[in-house]
Amino acid sequence: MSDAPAQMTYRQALAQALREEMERDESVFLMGEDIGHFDGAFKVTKGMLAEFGPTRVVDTPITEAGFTGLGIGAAMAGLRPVVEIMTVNFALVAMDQIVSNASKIHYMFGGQVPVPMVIRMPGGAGHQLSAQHSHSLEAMFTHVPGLKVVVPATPEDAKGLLKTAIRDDDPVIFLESEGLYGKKGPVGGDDHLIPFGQAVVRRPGRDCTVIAHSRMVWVALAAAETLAGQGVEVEVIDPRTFRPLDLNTLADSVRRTSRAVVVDEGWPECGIAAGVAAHLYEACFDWLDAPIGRVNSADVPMPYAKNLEQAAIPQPDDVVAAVLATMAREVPR
Amino acid sequence: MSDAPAQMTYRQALAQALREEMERDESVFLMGEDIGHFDGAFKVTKGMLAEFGPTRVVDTPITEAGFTGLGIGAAMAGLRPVVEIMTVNFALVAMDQIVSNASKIHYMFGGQVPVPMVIRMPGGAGHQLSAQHSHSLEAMFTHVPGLKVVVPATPEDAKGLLKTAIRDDDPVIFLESEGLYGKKGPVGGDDHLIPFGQAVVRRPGRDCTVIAHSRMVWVALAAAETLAGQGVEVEVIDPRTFRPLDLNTLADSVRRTSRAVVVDEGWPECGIAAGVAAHLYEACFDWLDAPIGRVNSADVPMPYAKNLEQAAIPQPDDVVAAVLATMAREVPR
Amino acid sequence: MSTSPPAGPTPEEMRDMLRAMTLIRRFEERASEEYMAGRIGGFLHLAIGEEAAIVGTVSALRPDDPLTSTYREHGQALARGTDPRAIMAELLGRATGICGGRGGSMHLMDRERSFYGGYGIVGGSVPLALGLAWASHYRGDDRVSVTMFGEGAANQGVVSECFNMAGLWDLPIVFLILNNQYGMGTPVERAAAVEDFYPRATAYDIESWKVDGMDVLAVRAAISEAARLAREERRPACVELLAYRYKGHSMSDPDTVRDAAEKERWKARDPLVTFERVLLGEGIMDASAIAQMQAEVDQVVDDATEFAKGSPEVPVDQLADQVYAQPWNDDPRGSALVNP
Amino acid sequence: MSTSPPAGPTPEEMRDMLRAMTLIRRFEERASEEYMAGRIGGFLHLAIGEEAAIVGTVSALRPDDPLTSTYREHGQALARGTDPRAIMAELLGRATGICGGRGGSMHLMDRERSFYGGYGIVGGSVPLALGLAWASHYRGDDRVSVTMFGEGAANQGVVSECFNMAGLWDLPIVFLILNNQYGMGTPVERAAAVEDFYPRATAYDIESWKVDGMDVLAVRAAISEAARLAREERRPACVELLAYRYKGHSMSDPDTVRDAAEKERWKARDPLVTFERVLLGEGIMDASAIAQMQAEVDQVVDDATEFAKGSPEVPVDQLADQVYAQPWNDDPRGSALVNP
Ligand SMILES: Cc1ncc(C[n+]2csc(CCOP(=O)(O)OP(=O)(O)O)c2C)c(N)n1
Ligand SMILES: Cc1ncc(C[n+]2csc(CCOP(=O)(O)OP(=O)(O)O)c2C)c(N)n1
Ligand SMILES: [Mg+2]
Ligand SMILES: [Mg+2]
Repeated sequence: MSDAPAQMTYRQALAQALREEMERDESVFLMGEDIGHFDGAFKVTKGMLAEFGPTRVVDTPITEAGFTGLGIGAAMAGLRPVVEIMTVNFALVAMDQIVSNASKIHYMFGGQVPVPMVIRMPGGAGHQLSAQHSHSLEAMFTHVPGLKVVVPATPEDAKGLLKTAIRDDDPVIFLESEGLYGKKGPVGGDDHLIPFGQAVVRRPGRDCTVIAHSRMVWVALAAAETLAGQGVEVEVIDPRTFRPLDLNTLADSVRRTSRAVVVDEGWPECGIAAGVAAHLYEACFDWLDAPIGRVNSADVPMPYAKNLEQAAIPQPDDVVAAVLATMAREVPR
Repeated sequence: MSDAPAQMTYRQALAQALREEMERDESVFLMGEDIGHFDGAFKVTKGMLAEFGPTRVVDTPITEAGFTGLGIGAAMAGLRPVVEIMTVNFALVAMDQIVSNASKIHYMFGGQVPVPMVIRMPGGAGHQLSAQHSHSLEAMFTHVPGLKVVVPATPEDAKGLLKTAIRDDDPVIFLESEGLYGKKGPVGGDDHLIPFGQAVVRRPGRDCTVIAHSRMVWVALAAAETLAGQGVEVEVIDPRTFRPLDLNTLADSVRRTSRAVVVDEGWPECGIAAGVAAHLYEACFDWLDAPIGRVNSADVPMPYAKNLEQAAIPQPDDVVAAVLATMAREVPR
Repeated sequence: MSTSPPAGPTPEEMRDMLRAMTLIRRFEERASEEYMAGRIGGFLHLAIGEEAAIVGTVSALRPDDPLTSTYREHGQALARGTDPRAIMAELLGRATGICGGRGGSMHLMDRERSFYGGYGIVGGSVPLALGLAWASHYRGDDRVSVTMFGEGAANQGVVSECFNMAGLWDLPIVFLILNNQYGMGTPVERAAAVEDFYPRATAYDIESWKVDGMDVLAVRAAISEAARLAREERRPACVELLAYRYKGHSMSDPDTVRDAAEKERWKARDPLVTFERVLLGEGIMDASAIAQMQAEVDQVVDDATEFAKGSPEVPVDQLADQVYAQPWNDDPRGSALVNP
Repeated sequence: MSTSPPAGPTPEEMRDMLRAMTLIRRFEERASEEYMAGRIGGFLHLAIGEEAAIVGTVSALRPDDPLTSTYREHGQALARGTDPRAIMAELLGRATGICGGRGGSMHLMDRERSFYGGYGIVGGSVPLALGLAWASHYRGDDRVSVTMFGEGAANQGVVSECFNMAGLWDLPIVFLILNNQYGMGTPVERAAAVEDFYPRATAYDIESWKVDGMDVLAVRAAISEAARLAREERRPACVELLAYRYKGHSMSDPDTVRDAAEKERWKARDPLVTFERVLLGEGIMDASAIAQMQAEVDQVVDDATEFAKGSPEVPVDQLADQVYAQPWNDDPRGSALVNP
């Protein structure tokens, strides 16, 4: 059984990807607030300062715009920076660097210089962190051509996608979930890379396709379990990356099930669920028996109180309800 | 004919709204780069410094995050700032102030303090300003609860909606179009206010509903003219505000025409067209005879060369093609 | 034009100051227990060790001077006189909280007392304070806006932008850099090119200086002078307070980075103990008066905690209330979108 | 470790410098005509009047020192030796442009010559230059990153953030504040609390000083020293160049805000005329040599313009090429999404 994949947490899987890629390629370095001496706000980079030294594991001042821009410049010079923004909430301070520089430099200068960098940042709600610390900004990044957007849900994907991200020649927005760092699962070895743009079926089913990413995969799987008890078999698909988006896999499933629900922890307006749904309606119009359900966080700034927060973010019951609403629809055929 | 509405440009209409509201309410002031001595980058505030003095027409340093935040603080103190960000492109530098502060303060502090401010900014492409100066960021702002988002297409709306925005107690993102400042049309008087959340039918038609805002209204109307020549009568509807969104008016039309196309100068992924379409699919699923067409700018950073730029942004022909594609669809009924 | 309180406090003011410092300390100790018991969620940032900086500042201001802070702001609210019940209830996410349970520990606000809030984005609150100062400038009133932020926040670019605008327009603002020598686990020397922060403001022609932030009287004197400059000379000022937080960055920080000897050195300068000694030495309070005051404070904290625990949760159907101050179509929920 | 060029240029270098300045001037005059003729679109920002600042800087650097600029950057590319044909073709949006017609006037880049681009967001390019300096620091090479930006940009917070990181980590970077006294229509005194900008860098322990930006030799000497500090002592430096642009902010600015007498005063110090006088006075060039050089330059500009006009447009089917360096599924278009 020596070649069985190791069991580890999402956090450990990320750490392993960072370590392996840093060992493999001297041009890879880490930069961010409190990632060195403090071991990282979420301890992903624990011990790495001692292993790799202060030039490759760099504690920064609290200046996200500045050091994100620094990372872009370093990438233009041929290094492979992995910039950690402590949480995605603070990316708002660096939005101009990400949108005006990172995403555009390769195209705008006629392909002269690639920007091979990764911006890692956890997001999501659920820990009563209130309005300013609970963002899921997938939609804002997915909106922007020139970025790649990666949203791992499992330890295996965390590792495999992060390794791919680090080797990728484009700026990659790598969105982790605060709620998943402790999640355990099997993880492949050194050569475990997951290509971008390959959705994965997390649970097969015939009645309705449920599309979910990051922490919402687990919410969707819980809902699927409940639904199975009621005789409804949903197919849960995780796109894993939004740029690129593996629409084929999603659409194939929807054409089989004729029904779909998209679950997304972000806000509803111009969100990920709306964006994915728009593609699916176009790709599967003649197959759909009901409008695509959207399960999003409530259209409010995230409140602090636990009961309000739980009501605001997607729960398994919300997914169950959305699937059942979709199923309840009369089929005109 | 003395009570016929005056003819004026979109620029003049905006200026009139600012003047009238400043005369009406001493708590209204203007702040932004080069709006005073330089008369504004687009000359909207021409002459106002002399009229209202340097405390009410304030030239700022080039520090959008700082003075947008200043505006939010001033609004918390009960003033009514109208902050001009020279173009929407520079709002990326102030994104944190807009998303983390302006949109959240009222809710997060339990309703203690409203933030009655307007952030005016023009956007859009078409003048060969290249990748960093051609954004249409409607979707990013519409994504965020707590903001109101206003997108005037005509001089009349520019005035009526800006007056409403200034009197509104919430933070209003007021998105002008660089391509419309010279556009002329009739404009109402001092008491001309247009409420938020009221879409307007720009051209009635029975065959397909075309939803367009800001400069795209004119693109859609040009397309409608062409289509009429081919016997296709489209109904052009302008939502005028995306937060709030007058979905009723949009959906009523789509239920009549059974077909829809959304035209939006922004990018396609998680964009305005996707967001509006998602609502319409849900509201009109049983009425739709074809998937909703989306006409967006190309999914690329905006190129400089004129031919590339024109190919990248929505043209009347693109709208015509999208409508015809929608019409060509076989109706299974 | 009314002036700032004079630098030298009266005996009564000194008693009030010690009481406020004690209240902050005891309140936060209790909050820490409530957090450990799982009744407070999210982040809980304690200002224990920084009571002199907070109380010295607030006592130097007029009650109507707008004040803003960071997420480490229970003390500011308490010092401004916000009911401890409403604060503890907010920490417990109850309907009776000062922000109706929406904000939590990081986002207290008490507008009636001109406390304009605690904010979570490092550096992000400073321009708001500039706007509050702008409003005074605009209206010609004589309030002074005071904004407290950390030395870590001082590195954020937006703070420099505010220095520039304050200096350019002579706004009545006091920038208060509470230099507790760490931003999370990062000591000043690993985050800043120069370990003194006040000279940054000097580069924008702002009167700036550094003060011992563990000494409440020194803080009060410095902020009084800074507020006087802003109020009477209509010029911005910047004060750097050197202080130390005794606990980890937040409750979730085990605080293993900082050196034990360093901590002991600073604890030996405990601002409460130091100030108690002053009051005792000057005969303003005797030991039993202090003990009685402490007992009263404990009583207040007990009461606040009981009140909070006994308070109702926020009704879930109010989730979407107050997103907007002016909801669309008179929709009481304040929702921005109506489905047909 | 190779060193920076010495401060005192040789006669040949001086001739090259005058030629470069003349080329910038004549090239931009021609660009202005092409803009008026409608062949150049978008914004066109001319650096006429700032040639000494540009050429003095570039001549003080090694060709492999990374350089970044703002949208006002034709001169930097020309001074670095980019083919004027490729620049003019870029301005005309042609396929033969240095950026394939994608960037236009504001976004020239010539990576082969270590010119890392012109950027349109005020202040936004400065952290990129810091990253280029970081790369030298990281690799231990001896390049110096130089970033030129306006005094208006110096107010953007991100610039202060970069000062701090450069000072903190001792990065080999030269911050070059090209103070032409206006940001669009706003003079320094209405945008900055203090009219000198270099002291801001001093507050971060960066060696900083101010120099006459109209005198190409003074600029060269200052940047040589700054580059030496960065290259040999591995310390950042900041130089403020006082200069003046003779034209409006961009071609669309009628330049009515600035005082005519002020403009005349600065035009009397025309950097080309001044430097020609130096060369004549020192006998390095005589009048006919200068005239011949100017004729050659005109020839180069003519040729570049003809080349650009004769160049093909970018094929529209290449619109989506190169959005990504590593397109998905080997899709040559670089599109991120594939429809089923
Ligand atoms: C923009 C931003 N970046 C990072 C964080 C995470 N963070 C919260 S507090 C903190 C340290 C702040 O240090 P300092 O300003 O010195 O204040 P202190 O906590 O010491 O009172 C950090 C990095 C944040 N909240 N906002
Ligand atoms: C963030 C941002 N805000 C505003 C602008 C619009 N703008 C372009 S150039 C400019 C003036 C810049 O002045 P300065 O930095 O002194 O450079 P100069 O143009 O004088 O060379 C302004 C306001 C911009 N491009 N980016
Ligand atoms: Mg600190
Ligand atoms: Mg300038």
